[in-house]
Amino acid sequence: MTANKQSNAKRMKWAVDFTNRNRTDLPSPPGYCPSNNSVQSDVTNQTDSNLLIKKCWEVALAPIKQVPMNIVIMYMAGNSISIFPIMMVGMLIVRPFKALFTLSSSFKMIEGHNVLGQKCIYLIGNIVNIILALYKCQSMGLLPSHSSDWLSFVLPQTRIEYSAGGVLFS
Amino acid sequence: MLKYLLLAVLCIAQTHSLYEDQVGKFDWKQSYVGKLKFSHIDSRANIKRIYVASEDNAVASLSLGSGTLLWRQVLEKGPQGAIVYFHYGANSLVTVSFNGLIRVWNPNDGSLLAGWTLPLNIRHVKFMVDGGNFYAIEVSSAIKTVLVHTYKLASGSLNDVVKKIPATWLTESTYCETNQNVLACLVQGSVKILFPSSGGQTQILEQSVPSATFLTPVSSAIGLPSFKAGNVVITVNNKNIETSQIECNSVHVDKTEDTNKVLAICVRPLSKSNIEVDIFISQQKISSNNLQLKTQIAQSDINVQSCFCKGSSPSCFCILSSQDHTTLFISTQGKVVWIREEALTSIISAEFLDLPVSDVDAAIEKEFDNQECGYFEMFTRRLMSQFYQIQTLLSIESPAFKSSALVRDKFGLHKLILSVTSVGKVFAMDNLSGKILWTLYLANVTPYSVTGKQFAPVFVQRSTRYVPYPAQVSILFKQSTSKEGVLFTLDPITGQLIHGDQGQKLGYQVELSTLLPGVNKNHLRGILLLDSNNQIHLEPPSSPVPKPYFIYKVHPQFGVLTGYFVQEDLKLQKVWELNFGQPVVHVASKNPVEKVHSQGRVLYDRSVLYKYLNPNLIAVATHTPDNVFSIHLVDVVSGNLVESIIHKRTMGPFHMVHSENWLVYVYFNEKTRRNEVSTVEMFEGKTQSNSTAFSSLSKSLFKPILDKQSYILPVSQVDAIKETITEKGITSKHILIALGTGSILEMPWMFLDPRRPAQVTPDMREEGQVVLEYTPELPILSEAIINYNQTLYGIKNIHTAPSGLESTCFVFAHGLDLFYTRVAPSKTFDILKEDFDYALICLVLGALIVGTVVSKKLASRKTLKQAWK
Amino acid sequence: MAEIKIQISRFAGKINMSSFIYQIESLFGTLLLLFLVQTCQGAYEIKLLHYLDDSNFSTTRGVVEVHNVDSNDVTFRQHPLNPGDIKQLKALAEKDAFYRMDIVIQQTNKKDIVLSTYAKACSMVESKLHDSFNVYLDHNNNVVGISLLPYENLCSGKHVTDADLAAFRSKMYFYAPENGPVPDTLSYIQKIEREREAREKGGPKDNRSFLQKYWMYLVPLAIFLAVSGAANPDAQSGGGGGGAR
Amino acid sequence: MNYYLSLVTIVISLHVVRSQEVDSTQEKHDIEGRVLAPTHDPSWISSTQVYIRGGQFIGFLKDDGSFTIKNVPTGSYVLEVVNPDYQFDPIRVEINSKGKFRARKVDYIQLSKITPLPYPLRLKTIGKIKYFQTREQWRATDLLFNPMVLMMVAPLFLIMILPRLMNDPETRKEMEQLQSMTKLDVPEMSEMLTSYFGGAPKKPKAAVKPKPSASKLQAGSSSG
Repeated sequence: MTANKQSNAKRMKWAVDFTNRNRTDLPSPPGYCPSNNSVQSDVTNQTDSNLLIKKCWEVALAPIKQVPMNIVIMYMAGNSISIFPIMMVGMLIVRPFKALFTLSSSFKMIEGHNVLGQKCIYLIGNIVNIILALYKCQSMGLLPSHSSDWLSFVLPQTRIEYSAGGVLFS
Repeated sequence: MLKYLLLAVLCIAQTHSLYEDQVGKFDWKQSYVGKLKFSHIDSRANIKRIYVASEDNAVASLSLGSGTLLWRQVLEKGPQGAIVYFHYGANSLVTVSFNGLIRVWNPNDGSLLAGWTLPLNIRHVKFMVDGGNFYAIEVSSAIKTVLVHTYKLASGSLNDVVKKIPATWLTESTYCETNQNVLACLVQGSVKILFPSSGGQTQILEQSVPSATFLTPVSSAIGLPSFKAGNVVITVNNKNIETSQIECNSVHVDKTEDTNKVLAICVRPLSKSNIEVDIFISQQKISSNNLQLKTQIAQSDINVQSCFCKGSSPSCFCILSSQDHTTLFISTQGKVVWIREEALTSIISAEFLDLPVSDVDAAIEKEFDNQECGYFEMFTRRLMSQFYQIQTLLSIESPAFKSSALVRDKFGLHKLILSVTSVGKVFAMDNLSGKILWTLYLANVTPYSVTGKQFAPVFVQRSTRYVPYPAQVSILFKQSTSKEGVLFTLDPITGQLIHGDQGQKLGYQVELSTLLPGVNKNHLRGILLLDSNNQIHLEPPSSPVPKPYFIYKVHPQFGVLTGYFVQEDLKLQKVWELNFGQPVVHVASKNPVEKVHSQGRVLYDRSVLYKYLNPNLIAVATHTPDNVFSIHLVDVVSGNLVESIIHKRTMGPFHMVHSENWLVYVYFNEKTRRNEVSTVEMFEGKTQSNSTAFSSLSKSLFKPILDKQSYILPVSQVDAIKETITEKGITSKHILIALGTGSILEMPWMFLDPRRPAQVTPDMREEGQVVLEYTPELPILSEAIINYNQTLYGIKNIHTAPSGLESTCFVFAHGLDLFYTRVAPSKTFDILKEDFDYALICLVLGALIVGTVVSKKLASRKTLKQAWK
Repeated sequence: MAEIKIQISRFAGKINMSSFIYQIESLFGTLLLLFLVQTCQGAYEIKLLHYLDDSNFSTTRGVVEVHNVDSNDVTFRQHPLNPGDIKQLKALAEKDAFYRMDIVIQQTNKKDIVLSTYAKACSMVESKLHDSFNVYLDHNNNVVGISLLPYENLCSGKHVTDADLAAFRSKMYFYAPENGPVPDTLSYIQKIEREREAREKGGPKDNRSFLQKYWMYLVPLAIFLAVSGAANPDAQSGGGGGGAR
Repeated sequence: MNYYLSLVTIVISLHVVRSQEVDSTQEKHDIEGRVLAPTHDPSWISSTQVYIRGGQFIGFLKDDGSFTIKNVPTGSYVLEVVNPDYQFDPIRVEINSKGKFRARKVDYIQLSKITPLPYPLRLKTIGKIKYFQTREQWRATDLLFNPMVLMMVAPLFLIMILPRLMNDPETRKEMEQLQSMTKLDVPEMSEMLTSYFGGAPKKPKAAVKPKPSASKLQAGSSSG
């Protein structure tokens, strides 16, 4: 706390030093024209929407682009169950799910634009990734898809008839 | 080849092996010799020792002070190796076995000095050793002569011409005995004493003993060969006969040092734990002492084996052996020096029992005892018990700590081994130390016999879990005289008999007995007894009988199996009968406490093959005189023969283990002259018809899938086999095989699995399961020998029991040696390793924490610096 | 049969060693054996008795003539149940009691073997007296056990008319024991032999080029490099952006 | 039929009994041999026995390691040396009716394979029996070459050392060149799609105003 205060005080000292200077008196850097600013914005406004859509497509295509990469990673990880392959597979599964849940926030920047197509592609890409991850799980034997996976939940049979006996004593 | 061997070694290394520093940590071995037959105390040597020969064909040397075994040699098994003569003298021990072998042993280390065969029929020959010569004395009533054959002890060469002593007095009924260098014969009321080893004319002494009907040699000091004829003790002292009349069954004759008078020591039991030792000099009782024993012995008879005396007011030390196979070493001053419980070589039943909870835990359990009380009362109880806990923690003198020796531990690794012996002696041992906690002698009882093995059923009716009630165990014996059943009920923790010393006499001959599965309101499991009239008796009489209940009987001689249904009125209704027409050698049913966790077996393609877990299935082994060995799998409820498997040209000994859904049996193949192990595994198939309940009656049409395989067991003899058992049945099973050479081999079921493929394909391996390719010969790996270099002689049986830990199984093997250990077939997965380094993990954790703190500091400093750039 | 002959030859081997008397004796035994081999295919009879109440009195159900065990060739001669019997059987079924049977195997010149079996009376009734017998034999073809298996294994409580319970319809199957497994040393020795030969020859030489051998490792590596190269600029730009801020 | 068969069995079993009786009155033989000392400690002699049929016949050793198994009837036996610490190979000894001995190696798998051994027997140990596992020793190299440790160390190396290398301006330049080359090779997919979809609405809409987030994005992309 005290340290904080000290640093605060220091900063204050600093700030005082800074504000003492008159900023408005400073000349503009060479090549900078404050009046030019609005003109430039007009020029960019035309390409802005195109850029935005391009960015949008970039975001939408990202999952699809990941697919070959993921395939390679999966191939490299192998089917043996050990800590690194499991971690990789876990990442593969969790990432697309996360992406799906944050779908709306990913496309937030382009409000008002019709981004349904992009969203669809994004969705499909992530689903492909999930399917891929599930396939990996399946081939690693992590999915409880066989009867053997439920074997330990099978309870022992209760006996209906009771029996006892043995060799006669002599 | 090497590849498979390597794989096998790998598997063993994975499953079980001991580290060298763990020797004696989990196991103990006790060595015995059996009931004493002959003994000799060597008091003159610098190292005082006792030399003994036993009924179990063992020759051994014991230390005089402690009774520990110095060396032991075990002769041939069975009656062929029975020791009929024993002599100690001139730095050699001589034994004569029933098979005619004379062996001379080095008394220092038990190595053989000489061994040769007596070319005579041993049955009618008496022996004696005198001055480097071995005398075989043939008493022939047919030619009225005593023939004395003399041999060199060291080589067995005939030393002299056969000496013939004419004895016209010999008759058919003449009974002769040797003691030291004297032969005594009882002839119609008189005892004739001969000296066969002395040269020249043979002198014959005579003593009339009118009332004598028997003649026994008596333990005596050197130079005082003595015999007991009736009540008269005859002592040959320097070729003179001295007699003394002592009313005592068992005596020792010695002489006093100064007066050279004949001294007699007489021992008689007063009660089960009390004996009296009297010393007589010239028939005058000069001292009498009462000895309190820490064990219970048979009251009937006690035998003075040998003694040695010193001092003028004689003080003697004696070895006694009682009818219940106990060997005692006492001083006549009234002190028991040591006791050896040799009855432990004849264990017929053993049981692992839980110990009671500690007093603190008992108080907690009492707290939750009855639920009816109100909240306030429960709260006060809680406070009280916690106060009590604190109190016990603080004060060492608290009563809770006094009984702490015999309490249950957290992992259930501390148990009590209750063993019943064929002589009627019951022992309770601590499984961790092997210490005997209490002994109990049950008089006038004999064990039952089942397929040639002695057997006394032990029923654990109530464990220690039901705190207000004590644990209860019953042992069933039959009376020696009437053959009727006697039930001894006792508290296994204290060894107190509940129905008194004589037990509960049942008044009928018991044909069959079993422990009922249900408990009565006192948490007591009932015993069902079947008498020879097919009448059911329950003990206690109100015990609940489960319904429907079936009972089967096996008549071993004729191979007849009969099944009965228990009706409402507890009458038996015969429902099925099988007739094998061959003698039954073995019946294997499943261990009733066994639990099976996995209901199926996962195949390599990840499908499930469900196990055929029929609780009513037994395996009956029959053997015909033409050497055909058959295994019949019988459902004892429906009377169906599930399968019969025959092995032609096989011989015993047969051993069989039946557990879960499989069967393992060992036999000797006469054709190929090797021991073979066959395994049978039963499966229901890929689907389960009824996954919740098993009914033999509704399944009578069903035939399980049987997988069979056979392996070569490259050992010369198997003494016993047993499977490991764990509490929940999750741990994989191993088979313990007691080999004739004295080792116990732990064989993983994986090796015996009948589904071992002929060729392992890569996709079988991929599943992560260890699949072993079929090899006909099983590996005998020294790492799998659980008793390592502690050879166990003559293993009779192995007992296994689950511990409180799922991974761990107790093993108790008995024979001439007792051996206890614990095994973990799937390694100790539920407990930290013995060598777990607590310090290291603390160090690493500490270092990590420090590292994080430091690096955090450093990182923040760096970001600050970076911000300044 | 072959087994018996082997035994004969085995004992014939012993004869040479032992005395003349044994020779004569075993010769007699051999002759007897050969004689038996010819004649012992004879048929036998199985008598069926049943208990229609909980008492210990049985009544005759019928007789089975066994002609040939191997081909399950049997003839049943069973008495039809009279109305009184049917009533008793139904009473047993209602009590959930057992329908018990005694089976007497009558062979000429041999002691009768008495065996028993049972089934639930209700399943007997519900299967309309339609049942089968499993007869278990030992290695000498002696009958060891018989079990009675009604057609309907479980009782569902369905109604059966008396007419359905008039006559038995039975079948009989014979089960011989199985020969136990023997260690399979032959194929093991062959396998070892094969392996040894293969080792001696030395495995087939791998003459493929480096690329041919390891393409499966190289191709993924190449793809990986290409893909990471494609993805890298983005990552680089992101990283650069982060660094600038 | 069964009657006859059982009669046959009786006849056969009678033979068996007879032959066994013959065996019991047969000549008994002594198997002789010597166990060569596996160790210098003389106590091995008393702890070693030679067993036939798991102790039905026993040979005890004399001081020089020699033994005699007495009174063995003719037949084929497997002879085992029992010692708790040293292992010996079992030997098959065959005694024929003439009293001739033949010793060979025990082979349970190939019964017809005969590897003769000298008689009287000379038994040599094949080594000390290893009952115990050896405890793993902690070694630094083991830890270093542990794949887990390697996998942890390698990224650490990449993170810590590579940026240092990158600081070198020349390598940096090279890297950048490399990157620009690869960048040129692969056409940007998003650009293609934008041009494809964005081709129709080429005209910028007036309503669209530059939002702060958009401008930020722009700045980010331009900086790269």
